[in-house]
Order: sequence, then structure tokens, then C-alpha cells
Amino acid sequence: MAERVTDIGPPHFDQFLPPVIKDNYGKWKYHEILEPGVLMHVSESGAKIFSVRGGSARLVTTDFVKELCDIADKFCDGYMRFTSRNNVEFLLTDQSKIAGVKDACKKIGVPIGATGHSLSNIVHTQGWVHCHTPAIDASGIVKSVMDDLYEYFGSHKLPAQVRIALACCLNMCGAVHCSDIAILGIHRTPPKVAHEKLRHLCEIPTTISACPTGAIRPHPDKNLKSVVINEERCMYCGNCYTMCPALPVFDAQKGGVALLVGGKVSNSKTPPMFSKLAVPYLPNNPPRWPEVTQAIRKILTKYAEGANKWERVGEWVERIGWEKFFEVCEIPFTFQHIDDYRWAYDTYRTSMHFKF
Amino acid sequence: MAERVTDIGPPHFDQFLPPVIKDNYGKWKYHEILEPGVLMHVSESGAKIFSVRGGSARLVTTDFVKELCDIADKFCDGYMRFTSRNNVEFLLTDQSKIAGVKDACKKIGVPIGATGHSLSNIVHTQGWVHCHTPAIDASGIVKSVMDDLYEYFGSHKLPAQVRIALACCLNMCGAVHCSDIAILGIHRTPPKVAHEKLRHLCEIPTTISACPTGAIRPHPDKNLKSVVINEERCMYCGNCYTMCPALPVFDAQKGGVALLVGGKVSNSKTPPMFSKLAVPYLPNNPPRWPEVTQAIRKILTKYAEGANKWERVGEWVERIGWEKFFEVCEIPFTFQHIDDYRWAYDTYRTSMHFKF
Amino acid sequence: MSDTPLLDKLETGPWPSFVKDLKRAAARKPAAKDLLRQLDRSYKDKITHWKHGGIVGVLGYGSGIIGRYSDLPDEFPGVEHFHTVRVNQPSGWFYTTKALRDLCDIWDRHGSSILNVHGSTGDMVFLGTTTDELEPCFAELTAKGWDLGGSGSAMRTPSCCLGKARCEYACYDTMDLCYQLTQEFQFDMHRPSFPYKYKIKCSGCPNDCVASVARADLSVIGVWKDDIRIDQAAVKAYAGGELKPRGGGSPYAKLDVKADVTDLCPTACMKYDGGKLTIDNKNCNHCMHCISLMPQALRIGTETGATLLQGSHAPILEGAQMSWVIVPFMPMEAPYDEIKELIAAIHEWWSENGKNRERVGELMLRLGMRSFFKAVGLEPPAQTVRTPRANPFFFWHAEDFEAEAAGRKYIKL
Amino acid sequence: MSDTPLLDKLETGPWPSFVKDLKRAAARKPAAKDLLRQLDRSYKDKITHWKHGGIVGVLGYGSGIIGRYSDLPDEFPGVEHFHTVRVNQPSGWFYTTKALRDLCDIWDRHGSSILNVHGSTGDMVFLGTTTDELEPCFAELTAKGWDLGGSGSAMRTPSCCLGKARCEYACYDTMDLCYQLTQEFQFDMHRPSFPYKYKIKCSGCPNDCVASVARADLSVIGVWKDDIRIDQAAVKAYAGGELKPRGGGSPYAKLDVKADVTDLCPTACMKYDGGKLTIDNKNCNHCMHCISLMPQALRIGTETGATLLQGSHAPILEGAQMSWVIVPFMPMEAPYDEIKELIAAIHEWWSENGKNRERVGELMLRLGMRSFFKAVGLEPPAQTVRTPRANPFFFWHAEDFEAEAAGRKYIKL
Ligand code: SRM
Ligand code: SRM
Ligand code: SRM
Ligand code: SRM
Ligand code: SF4
Ligand code: SF4
Ligand code: SF4
Ligand code: SF4
Ligand code: SF4
Ligand code: SF4
Ligand code: SF4
Ligand code: SF4
Repeated sequence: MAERVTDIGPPHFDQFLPPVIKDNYGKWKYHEILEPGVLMHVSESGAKIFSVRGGSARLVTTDFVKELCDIADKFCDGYMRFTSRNNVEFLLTDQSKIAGVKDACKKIGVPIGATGHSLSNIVHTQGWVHCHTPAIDASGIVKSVMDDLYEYFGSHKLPAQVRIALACCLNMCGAVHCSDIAILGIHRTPPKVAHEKLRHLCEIPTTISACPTGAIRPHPDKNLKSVVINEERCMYCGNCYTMCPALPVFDAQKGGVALLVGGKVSNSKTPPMFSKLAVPYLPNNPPRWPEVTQAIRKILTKYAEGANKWERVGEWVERIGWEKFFEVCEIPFTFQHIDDYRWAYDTYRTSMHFKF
Repeated sequence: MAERVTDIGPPHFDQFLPPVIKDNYGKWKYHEILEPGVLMHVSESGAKIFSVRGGSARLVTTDFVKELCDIADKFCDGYMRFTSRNNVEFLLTDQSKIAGVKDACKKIGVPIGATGHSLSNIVHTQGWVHCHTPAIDASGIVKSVMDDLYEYFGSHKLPAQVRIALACCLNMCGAVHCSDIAILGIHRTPPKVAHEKLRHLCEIPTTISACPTGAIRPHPDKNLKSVVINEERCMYCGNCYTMCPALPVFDAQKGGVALLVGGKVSNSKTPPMFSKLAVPYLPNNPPRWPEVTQAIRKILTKYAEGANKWERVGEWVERIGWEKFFEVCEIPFTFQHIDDYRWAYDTYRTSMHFKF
Repeated sequence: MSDTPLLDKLETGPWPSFVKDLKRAAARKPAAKDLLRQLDRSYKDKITHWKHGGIVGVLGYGSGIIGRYSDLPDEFPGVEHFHTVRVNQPSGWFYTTKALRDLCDIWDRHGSSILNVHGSTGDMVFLGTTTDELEPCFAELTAKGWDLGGSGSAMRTPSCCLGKARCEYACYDTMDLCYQLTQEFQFDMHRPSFPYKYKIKCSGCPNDCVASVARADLSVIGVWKDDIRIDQAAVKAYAGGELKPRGGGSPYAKLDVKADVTDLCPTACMKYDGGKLTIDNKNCNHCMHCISLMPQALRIGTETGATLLQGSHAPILEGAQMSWVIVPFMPMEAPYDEIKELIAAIHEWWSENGKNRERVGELMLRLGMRSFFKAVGLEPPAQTVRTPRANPFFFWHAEDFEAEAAGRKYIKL
Repeated sequence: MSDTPLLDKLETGPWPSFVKDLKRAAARKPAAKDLLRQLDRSYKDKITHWKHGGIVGVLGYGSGIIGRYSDLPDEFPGVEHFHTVRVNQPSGWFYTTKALRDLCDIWDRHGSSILNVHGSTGDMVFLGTTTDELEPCFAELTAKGWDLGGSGSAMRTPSCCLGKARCEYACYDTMDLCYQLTQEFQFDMHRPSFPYKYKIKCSGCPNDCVASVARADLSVIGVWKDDIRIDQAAVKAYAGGELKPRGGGSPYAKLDVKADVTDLCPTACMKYDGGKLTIDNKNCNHCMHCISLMPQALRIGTETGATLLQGSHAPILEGAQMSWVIVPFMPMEAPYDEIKELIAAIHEWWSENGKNRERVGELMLRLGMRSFFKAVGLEPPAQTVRTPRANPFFFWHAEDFEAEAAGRKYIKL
């Protein structure tokens, strides 16, 4: 047997860079967005690179990837990349080939866009396709929302860029917590303790200490070697389930979607912001989640109407005030909106700076 | 014996109001500040009331109060009041008598001012005059600082009003936590346990639970009926001493003054703000506390030079950024400045919005 | 040589000298003399010479008096006992000289002749007397119509700005409300039975001239709901320099209406084109900036009342808090039943749930806002938060699921 | 009737349909077919049908593979085992078609033919294979020069924006740093021995195109220290409308340099009088707004490097955190010794003090910043805080008193 190769890390990126990049590495001077989805970067040397950006479902097949390769082979000397939001980019130096790339993309159903003031691809997670803790599916909701908001992907109509992300449970693998609009799968009932399984599968001290609110206690019946959950304290985070498979936190009826809005990560004008709870609950309604798509469309539309130029969703909301945001979007204010976790105090209105 | 009178509350204010106020109660239309310390309020009816505002040490004698009464009797038909910052106000309707009031005030050493863009009186507390927990005196520091900054009391030179407050310990009876400049007496050493006294004077569970950081434990020697203090956890708040006289938290050498800046309570432009730690320690140096007066003068001067029109101290600091404030005032940044209490996270810089 | 060599250094300088003043009392009162001597000793030792307070008071009251004893009674016998008497001030700190002289005379007879005008909470504080003088002093006070303020775990002396008495910005009658609430809660003020202290402060408008947002468990701050009244002619006069900004209280001779007022409006809801000033009042957040700079051109609206905010206190134990909005708008007219009932409900909830020495604001944080709002029967207003929660850790109650079954929706679609 | 009646509804609509795509794999792969069938069942039941993951992996590695088993293996035998393989992406997600085809071929041979391009951390995620295929798959990957990414309590796959490869804003070579750090920490990536996961993300400038501030225990964000370079002629061209704002990426045809740029500068450090644009660079906070709107007129400075921020993570357990500044400026040149040593020191401190499943940011909060800065040998920079503490509860150590004795002053007088 040949020696096993380990710890080599990924290939060096150099071998994947088109010659124009190698030649102009670190020398780019400025860029233009020629049309939605098409970027031109110009080097100090005068060299140019064109990038055509296309949407992808992210959950794809090798067939699809090979189709992308076909396009890159035909127009881009075999060079392409993916973006930090799971879009694909075709890299080329011959401007005349842009049309060809766009046509070829159209044929395989890849929409062009995601630049500038567009709605880019939805960063998302596994959902029912691969994970054990989701409250919702990921890919199906993403498909439904992007179908509905398709017009914004391939245009620059919005007051600023808009970034939606989805996470199927509170672990937030989609890192939705700083998104313009966050789609979050939530459980709403405490875990049900499977005493028989627990004794075999779980370490009781670890399970107890996993709970951020201290809701888990050893079962009073010592022989059971299990735990009980103080349901009043549980906020359904599922962290105990991560540590102990005998504590499933699912409820097909009560689980669903929460929407958080107003987050961002860029430093442009305002510092990075967390997304804040906007809609505490929408039903989990496969295969097309109509309530979710409608609610997002409503928020996005109100934003597009109300925001100033260059204003991100969160900047718009902060400017008009959350109480006005709720009014404009017709979202009733509920107890769920009021923070009662660790740093709750900092969210309270300790001023007269509010509107009626 | 006559029946004991209790629970009558204070006299109704009506009997203390001058006729012009009774007649124009709720009908005031606008005011002017005729000169520093002199206000004119004009009613819808056209009636006017003039108020002459004078400074007071707050810690006074009946002799002094009677001197004030003499002035009010002579010029104000016996009407006067005190303000929420312990200044005295003489209320009159005959504008020609203002000069008389001012002269009379001068004679008894009462300075005129505290209106508009001035430095008003320093709200303060008992200090060594009457309290059991102070790290510093109150009245002496106030006198020293006001002597030093006297020019700002009777003028409108500053970019906005400036409010200084003093509290002689962390209980903060002066409510200094929202002041433009806060003078705070601090202890810097853990309480010394007087085991003999403790057993007689203090309830151990109450004492233990008084400590916000959980630094107090029952003494391992049960017979002692006392406690021990984990010195690493103690941040010298003195709360245990409030509950238990056997835990004095004084140290004549180490105690001293901290300055916090940038607080406000009005809603003008910006919402109310807490004061933040500027100078973590200045020596406790009676009778004139030169380091304290110099540090305050320095901060006030830098503010007066650097602030925009109408900008309160906190608004100025927030605009230029704390790192620049430290630079401008030549205050070295220390570990003490970095929050490590309950809501510390919200004070951290989670952005690229800083200056070099 | 002087008895008080260090303090003597505080006799000079332009600011009123408490040392000079107190020396007058010292000339006739041994207590005042020994106070200065002990204070001088503290200046030398850099340490207080007061013992931890003891429990003293007047008959039937649990508050109003702060006991105080010297830790050097042999050296300073005049201050062996040196208790303070908190005299509840009248609303707005208005006095006649007659009343003030009465008070001085009482204190000359029964105490050190030293006092604070006023204490931080608002009381007139008589500083320094002995235990046996307390009852006679109290008797004389009540005879003249005065009563004690609060201390300990009780309702504390409410205070207020002068409001409608002399301020054009007052959105409700602060002095009357303060008086009425003080009367309403006399029992709770004098018989400490709360988990901790409870303070009320009433400001007539968002300028908050009694700093209520920072130091009152209940902050009552005046506000209007309708439109700021504009006198366009006066706006012109400001723009032209005939009227001085801030009534003349600033170093700036002339107002630049755009740069100084509309550009600094925090909601950017004002417009000034050099001619007419307009305000989009629905977006105004009542910060008062524009009104303060142009008091003759702008006036508060006419649909007025108050915002209730709750929870502020000094940093012990959880860190300082400011009060936060619990009722965005409440009309504020005598007999003030609504606010009185609410305060009673708050006290009930707090007394039932509060731990010893837990301020109401700390309890709200510990139990959560839902518990509070439910208990006192208020709807949670969107104005209570500056921003909704960022974390996803929210609770669902059976009543939420029932409401959903009955049709509750979380957004109108 | 279709096997997947609910999923079929997702085949229509303009956005790429994963259902349509996956059906192609389903036609040749039983695993893919059963994945769709089981997913359809989840759509019906509104519940996941995956069991809690088990521990599987390749020899010698403790990470890179996520074990996954169906809870309905009898109904969907094709996904009884359905593990994922995390393939460490190349810096900036650049590929040649040759490389991509190789990867696809490997996955066609050893897995379901389904994958994510890419996972949220950055890996290319091969979705769904059986335990016995793991080792052969890994062998083929390494043979072609690929390796696995991280999982579990380990160093996770670092990622980066494309930086100098195609962006004029890059303040350092993100792709190179990402590669070098990935190589440096191979051992820690594949052998979980940290208290919890540790993520590094590298963005070339404050636009932060890999969202590092939100989701990296160590966020490396490019920045410059000197002046923004201005091309005044281009400024004129923007003002005149010859150049489009944001390179043409907005709905707005023409830039109003004052209203759109200088008035929105968060530090108000820019001036434009209709002619020349000036910047008070000492007060610029590098927000990038002006540069983004006028990329042909403004360029980042030339004294460049990176800011290090630490501590971000998702909400479990204490609530989400963003990273905060720990080193305002570090030059960032190969061989990157300074940052490598700092990371090693951080790991040491965290490994020694961190509780099981405690992220480094949570540990910093628990032990306090002094403990952290001391341990890793950094001075606390004023930039680490947005604002100093408001509470008065600060600690003093013996070393502070010693420093005072040696002359330390807390303000220069
Ligand atoms: C390709 C990509 C980096 C990569 O290595 O993959 C990228 C590329 C560029 N970004 Fe970005 N950004 C990319 C993700 C991001 C992210 C991360 C994310 O969305 O998760 C952010 C932070 C988002 C946030 O704040 O929530 C981001 C915030 C920005 C901004 C700030 C805009 C703002 O208003 O806040 C700019 C400036 C601008 O757009 O003018 C920017 C500017 C740019 C420029 C113009 C930089 C340049 O000169 O080349 C690039 C083209 C932008 C465009 O398409 O309009 N990039 N950019 C990423 C494309 C993602 C996608 O497919 O949609
Ligand atoms: C007399 C007094 C109320 C009382 O019942 O005693 C009072 C009276 C007035 N205040 Fe005040 N304020 C009084 C304490 C306060 C306080 C409380 C404090 O300092 O502890 C504040 C909040 C301070 C803070 O934010 O930290 C306060 C913040 C204001 C403001 C907001 C100014 C700002 O820039 O933030 C205004 C508006 C203005 O000055 O134009 C104001 C305006 C006024 C006006 C103009 C109201 C009016 O139309 O009559 C009064 C004369 C102001 C002047 O002297 O320039 N008053 N004012 C208090 C005088 C205190 C003193 O002797 O110095
Ligand atoms: C006399 C006075 C200071 C002054 O010189 O004006 C005062 C004096 C004392 N305060 Fe105070 N407080 C006084 C107003 C305040 C204020 C300001 C206010 O009420 O607006 C505050 C901040 C606001 C608040 O309530 O939070 C205040 C916050 C405290 C605290 C901390 C409470 C907290 O929740 O953080 C304590 C500690 C305690 O209660 O154990 C305290 C405790 C004390 C004690 C009783 C000392 C103790 O540990 O038991 C002091 C007695 C001193 C003495 O011997 O005379 N005092 N105290 C003020 C009352 C005079 C009056 O009735 O008018
Ligand atoms: C595959 C992936 C989602 C995706 O579809 O892209 C993923 C999937 C899982 N994540 Fe994640 N996380 C993934 C990126 C993230 C990110 C985003 C990032 O790295 O930028 C985050 C938020 C940032 C962060 O690290 O805080 C994230 C925060 C979590 C957490 C919460 C950690 C926290 O401190 O709050 C957990 C819970 C845990 O570790 O026990 C978690 C746990 C998990 C587990 C292992 C489930 C579990 O409870 O053990 C998921 C396995 C799903 C499966 O069966 O495939 N995952 N996870 C992402 C990794 C792909 C890759 O390697 O490229
Ligand atoms: S967000 Fe939750 S359910 Fe979704 S992939 Fe991550 S851990 Fe799994
Ligand atoms: S779901 Fe979360 S809150 Fe509920 S018991 Fe489990 S760990 Fe605790
Ligand atoms: S601040 Fe402290 S020392 Fe000063 S009066 Fe209040 S309790 Fe006493
Ligand atoms: S001084 Fe404060 S922190 Fe120190 S032991 Fe006493 S209560 Fe605890
Ligand atoms: S709070 Fe408002 S109403 Fe009261 S005195 Fe101050 S400015 Fe006037
Ligand atoms: S009160 Fe404040 S918010 Fe309202 S219009 Fe005036 S400046 Fe603007
Ligand atoms: S983070 Fe900055 S350097 Fe990197 S791609 Fe985005 S804009 Fe360019
Ligand atoms: S980068 Fe931001 S802060 Fe700096 S000059 Fe430009 S807009 Fe202003």
C-alpha cells in the first residue's frame, strides 16, 4: 500500500488563477458594473477582467457543476470561481464573449445578477436535506423566496444591496444574525425526554450544563438515570439535543419560521449590526411556504419604498424607528419582540426618542 | 398631650407661589435669558416674571438661608425658590429691582449665573460631613472645582450647558452616572474583615448575598461565625459594608477619585447617555484636590475648544470617538477603561469604525 | 492655631465657602463646631469618621431620619450623635421667606443649624441633631405644616421640575402631580415595607430638568402627541438675527436656522428653505432641540400628557440603569386615578416578587417584561424598546398558542 | 404518481430548482433518489428524518466528515448512511474546470453526486456517502492534491474574499494569508483538541465580503493607516454625471457629491465645495462609503495592513457576538510570523482556560479582557472599545499600584 497522504491542505490557489489575474495581482485600480451581473475590473496596467455572475441553488449535482465547466471551457479558458454567497463567476478577458456566457447560462437556467443594488443569493444551510436539528427545510424555502423575488436578483432597483440568509435552527449555520433579512427556523416546544434512550446515549452532567437557562435537572427518580426539563424556563434552543440525542425538540405543528431584519456586516456608513426580531412566527408550510414569501416581499417592498438612497435595510429601520417599522409593515408588537436574554437592558428605550 | 400629627405630607405649593405665577400658571409663552443668571418668562397674558439665579454651597447654615430671605423680602415680596441643582432663585416682577438683587447677592457672596451655556452648580453628596461609606469628601472638592471653574458659572461661553456632579462612593447618591463630568469617590482595596465584630453585628447570609461578584464566602472556621473575601473577585463596591459594619472598605492611601464623562439626561438631539470612565484614578488630596481640579479643567477646556455649537460633552466625545478623546486629553488607555461587568459586550468595538 | 487648619484653606476663592458659612454656626453651636473639627480630622486622615448608621426615628415612622454617630466621640463630643432629618420639600422648591424662616428657627432650636438645600432626592436635609431632639423637632415641623420625607425601603420623597409654574414647555402640571402622589403614598413613605427604595420624579417635558430618567424608579416625563406650533414670523426673526438663539443663553449671536436647527434635528423631520419652516410631526421624536433654540418661534403641541418610564437607579448592584418607556402616553389630569392605580399595581407586583434590596428595574430585568406587563395589566407598547431582540431565545406561552388558534397573525399579509 | 409530489412543486419558477437538478442524479444514483424521497416525506411530516449524527471519519483524522443516518432506513435504504465530506476549498474559491471535473468525477465514483458549492464555512461539501466509501474517496482526493476541511472542536477551514486577485480595495493579500494559515494549522484542523470550534476569515477591506466580523473567532480585516488617494478630475466627472455612482451598480444615474457622499460620511471628515474634495484623514474611520460610491476617484491609502478582531459566533449559548478589535493594525506580509504566533498564543490561553464548548469570545467575556491581553502579550488598544465602561466596578491589581509607585499617571496634567 502506498503511503497515505494527509494534512496537505488545499491546493495553492495560484494554479487556478487566470493569467490576467496573475499579471495584475494587487494592481487593480477600479471597477465598473457594466450591467446587473457583469463586472469589469481595470488594472493599473490597463488590463481588464470581466466577471459574469450567476445564481446557483448551492445544493447541486455534479451534472450541474460540469455544465458550469462547459461554459467556462467555452468562453473563459477554463477559469471560474464561486463567491462568498454561493454564486458562480465566469472570468474572461474578451468582452465580446460576455453575451455568449449569458446565453449559455440562460440555457442551463442560471440567472445573471447579484451585483450592486440587487438581492443576491440566499446564504443557507442543510435543513431536511442533511441535518438532525432543523425546524424547517432550507433549500425549499430559498427556492420559494428567490422565485418570488426574482426580479431583484437581476436588477439594481433597490436603495442598496440586500442580503437574505436562512438558518434552519438556532445554531444559525447560515450566520443569519447579521443579515438584512434573516429567515430562521424555530422550535417552540421543549424537548421531549426519551428516558429509556437517555440513560444509554447521554452523559447527564454534560446534558445539564448544555442548557443556557438552567432548565434541566437530574430526574428525581435516581434509578431512571435521566433528566427532567423545567418547561417554563426552556426557550427551545435545542442545545441539549446537540449534546444528547434523547431530547428531540421537534414539534411538526408548532415549529416554524421567524424573520429577523436589519443586520449587516459591511462598515459602510454604519457599523455592522445584528438582525432584530421582526416577525416572531410564520407557519412551516411546505412545499412553498407562502406566508414566508409574502412576509418577506412585504418587508422588502416597504423598504424599497421608504428607504433613502444608499440606505441598507437596517439603516432605514433605525432612521424611522422600530415602532414605525412595525407600523409600516403591519406587524403587531408582541412580548416575543422584547428582549429578555443576557443583555436585554441595552435594547430598552431609555429616552423620549420615540414616535407615536 | 395633643394628638400627634403625622402623614400630612408637605404643605401645598400654592401658598408659596407669587401672584404672577398663580395668575399665569400654565400660560407661559416663552422666555429670554437677559444675561447670565437672569431669566425673563413672558406669559400669553403679557405678564412677565424675572428670575435671578444664584449659586449656593448647598451645605449651608440657617444664617445663610436667612440672608437669602432678607434679599427676597426686600426685592421679591418674599418669594423665592431653589432649583433642581441647588441654586437659589429670586422671583420678581419689577425688572428694575434685578440690579438690587444682584448687588445684595454679591454682598453675601452668592454668585449669579447657571443659565444657558454655563457650568451650573455641582450636584453632590455628603462625603466626610455625614456619611459612613465615602472614599472622599464632597463639599471640599466641589468648592475647589467651582473656585477653579468660576468663570464658567456666570457666563455663556461654553458650546452647551455643562453639568458636573459628585458622588463620594459607588452608591452614587449624586446620581452622577448621567453627568457631563462625574467626580466619583472610589475605594481600591477589598474590605478588611473584623471577625470579632462581624459575629455580633451582621447576618451572614445577607452579607454574602450583598456581593454582586460572589466574592464573599462563609469563613471555613465555623466557630468564628464570620466570612472570608476572595480578594481577586472584589471590586470594592462597598455593598457588603452597607449590609455589615464589620467590613470597612477604606484605605486612606489607595482611595481616590475617578472621573467619568459624557453623560446627559436631556433628550435634546441625542438620547440620555451614561457617563463613561475617563480618568480611572486621581489621588485623594485634601484640602484642595489639585489633581482633580486640573484634570477637570483640562477636559473642560479641550471640550470647549473641540466641540461644535450646541454639542454637549458626550456628543462631542461620541462624534470624535473615544480613542480621540483620550488622545486629545492625554489620558493613557488602561485596563480599567475596558468594561468587564454585566453588559460589557455592548461596549466593545465590533466594527472597523475607529481612528488611528 | 486654628482648630481646622486644612478646612481654613477652603475659605478663600470666589465660590461660596461652606467653611466660612459653617463657622458662623460653629460660633454658637457646639455640634457645628465639632462637625468642622471632625471634618478637618478627616481631611488629615483621608477617611470618614462616621460610624455605620444606627436605627433612630420618630414615633410611628420608620423613615425620614438617618442615624449617625461619630467614631471619635471623645474627641468630638458635639457630634457623638449627629442624625439628619429629611424634611419633605414643597413641589418645585418654592418657598416664602416666612416659611423658610420658620424652618430655620425650628432647626436653630433643635439641631446644628446646618442644612442642605436640598438633598439629592429633593428633601430639605437638616444635618445633625441628637436622638432626644428628634421628636420635639418633628412636633414643631408638623405644627407648621411640614412632614418628613422618605428613607430606607420605602416610597421616597417625590420631586418635580417647576413645570407650569414658570415654564412654557410643561406638558402637564408636574407640581400638582408631585403633590398629589406625595399625599397618596404617605403611608408607604413613612413605613418602609417595600423590597427597597422607590423614587418618583416628574419632569414637564423631555428636557427632564429633574433628571428623572436617571434616578427615579418611576420617571414621569411630559410630552405632546400632536404638532409643534410654529410662528413663521418669529422664525424669520431668528434667521434675521433679531431674536437670539436659546433666548440669549448661548455664546452665539445669530441662528443659522438650517445649520443649527433643521440639520441637527435627530429625525431629519424638519425643512427650512430660507423662507418657511415645516415639520413632519409624525416623525418628530420630541427631542426639544428646535424648540429650545427658538423658544419664541416654536411651541410644544396642545394634546399633552406624559410618558411613564420605569426602572432607573444608581449602579448598585447590576450596574446603573436608566428608566425605560412603559406607557408612551398617559393623559395627566387630576385626580390622576390612572397613574395612582398603576403605581399601586406596580408596588403589589414588586412587593410580591422582589428580593430584599432589589429595585423594581432590576426585578423587571430578572423576571422579564412579560411578567411585569401582565401583572399590571398593560399592553406592551412598541415604544418600550429601542430595538427588538437580536437573539432568537424567545418564549411561547399557552396563551400564545390559544391566540393563534383563535386567529392571531404576526404580520398582516 | 410521482414519488415526490410535494417536491415536484419546486420544479417551476425562474430560480434554479434543486429538485430538477437532483432528479438528474436520482436517475443514476439510488442515494440521490432516496434523498429526494425522504425529503418529500419530511415535507409531508414537517420534521427531519435524520438521526443524530454518529462518529465516522477517515483514518487519523477526527474531522472533515459529518456522519448522518436516516431514521427511516427501511423505507429509504439509499440514505441509510448519508455522510458528508468537507473538502477544503482553494483560497477565494477559484477553480479551473479541470480541477472541478476531477472533483466531480471523484464524487460520482464515491458518493451521491450531490454537493454544496459551498458550505457556509467555505468548504466544498460532498453530500451523502456510506462509511466504506470514505477512505477511498479521501485517497482519491489527496491523490489529486485535495484535503479535508475542519469539523468538531477544531480549527475550521479558513476562508477569504478574493482580495488582491480581483479587487482594488484589498489592503493585504487575503488569499495568501488564508492559504498560509490553512497550512500552518493543518494539525489542529484535522485533530480536534480545542475546547470548541475555531474559525478564521480574511477580508481585504472593511466591506468585509466574507462577513468575517460576524462569523469568525478571528476576523482579519484589511485597513489602511494613511490617506485616501483622491483623483480630483474623476471627482468632477462623478459630479458631472460622466461617471456613474458605485460603478453603475445603483438605480441612481448621477451622484450628488455633497448629498450622497460627504453628507453621509459618518465622521463628517469630508468637504466638497463644488470644486475640490478634501478629506481630514485623521478623522476618517475607513468606512469605505465614499470609495464605494466613487471607485474611480478615491482609492484606499498605501500604508496598508489588517485589523484583527476576535470573538464572533452564532447565538449558542450567550447570544450571538460580533468580533471586536484586539489589534488595530498589523502589517500583513509573508511569512506572517506575527499573526501566526499570536494565534498560537490565543489557542494556548483558550485551551488552558476554556470550558468544553466555550468559544474564545465567550471565554474573553468570562475572564475579562485583561486576562486575555496579558496572556497573549498585547497592550490593550483604546480601539478595542467603542466606549469605555459606564459602571464604576473596575479592578486594581498589585501591578497597578506598583506602576503608580513608579510614577504612572492616569492623565497628563
Ligand atoms: C464577489 C464578492 C467577494 C468574494 O470573494 O466572493 C464581493 C465582491 C465585491 N464586493 Fe462585496 N462581495 C461579496 C460579498 C459581500 C459581502 C458578504 C455577504 O454578503 O455575505 C458583503 C457584506 C454584506 C453586508 O454588509 O451584509 C459585501 C459588502 C460589500 C460592500 C458594502 C455595501 C453596503 O452598502 O454595505 C461593497 C461596496 C459596494 O457595493 O459598493 C462591496 C463591494 C464589492 C466589490 C465592488 C469590490 C470590488 O471592487 O471588486 C465587488 C463587486 C460587488 C458587486 O458585485 O456589486 N461589497 N460584499 C462577494 C459576492 C457575493 C455575492 O455573490 O453576492
Ligand atoms: C430651574 C430648572 C428647573 C427646576 O425646576 O429647578 C431648569 C429650568 C430651565 N431649563 Fe432645565 N432646568 C433645570 C435643570 C435641568 C436639568 C437637570 C440637571 O441639570 O440636573 C437638565 C438636564 C441636564 C442634562 O441633560 O444633563 C436640564 C436640561 C435643560 C435643557 C436641555 C439642554 C441640552 O442641551 O441638553 C433645556 C433646553 C435649553 O437649555 O434650551 C432646558 C431649559 C430650561 C428652561 C429654559 C425652561 C424654560 O423655558 O423655562 C429653564 C431655564 C434654563 C436655564 O437656566 O438656562 N433645561 N435642565 C433647573 C435649573 C438647574 C440649575 O440650577 O442649574
Ligand atoms: C442624603 C443623600 C445624599 C445627599 O447628600 O443629598 C443620600 C445619602 C445616603 N444614601 Fe443615597 N442619598 C441621597 C440621594 C440618593 C440618590 C439621588 C436621588 O434620589 O435622586 C441616589 C441615586 C438614585 C437611586 O436611587 O438609585 C442614591 C443612591 C443610593 C444608593 C444606591 C441605590 C442603588 O439602587 O444603586 C444607596 C445604597 C443603599 O441604599 O444601600 C444609598 C444610600 C445612602 C445612605 C443612606 C448611606 C447608606 O449606605 O446607607 C446615605 C446616608 C448619608 C448620610 O449619612 O446622610 N443611596 N441616593 C440623598 C438623599 C437626600 C434627600 O432625601 O433629598
Ligand atoms: C454544513 C454547514 C451548513 C451548511 O449547509 O453550509 C453546517 C452544518 C452543521 N453545523 Fe454549523 N454548519 C456550517 C457552518 C456554520 C456557520 C457559518 C460559518 O462557519 O461561517 C456557523 C455560524 C458561525 C459560528 O461558527 O458561530 C455555524 C454554527 C453552528 C453551531 C453554533 C455555534 C455557536 O457557537 O453558536 C453549531 C452547534 C454546535 O457546534 O454544536 C453548529 C453545528 C452544525 C452541525 C454539525 C449540527 C450539530 O448540531 O452538530 C451541522 C451538520 C449538518 C449536517 O448534517 O450536514 N453549527 N455553522 C456549514 C459548514 C459547511 C462547511 O464546512 O463549509
Ligand atoms: S442551522 Fe441548525 S439545522 Fe440547519 S444545518 Fe445548521 S445545525 Fe443543522
Ligand atoms: S432546548 Fe435549550 S433551553 Fe430548552 S432544555 Fe434544551 S438546552 Fe435548555
Ligand atoms: S455617595 Fe456614598 S458616601 Fe456619598 S452620601 Fe451617598 S452613600 Fe454616602
Ligand atoms: S466590596 Fe463589593 S465586591 Fe468587594 S466583597 Fe464587598 S460586596 Fe463584594
Ligand atoms: S423639564 Fe421641561 S417643563 Fe420642566 S422646567 Fe425643564 S424645560 Fe420646563
Ligand atoms: S423636537 Fe427634535 S425631533 Fe422634533 S422637530 Fe424639533 S428637533 Fe426635530
Ligand atoms: S472585502 Fe474588500 S477587498 Fe475583499 S472583495 Fe470585498 S471589497 Fe474587495
Ligand atoms: S471612508 Fe468613510 S469615514 Fe472615511 S472619508 Fe470616506 S465616507 Fe468618510
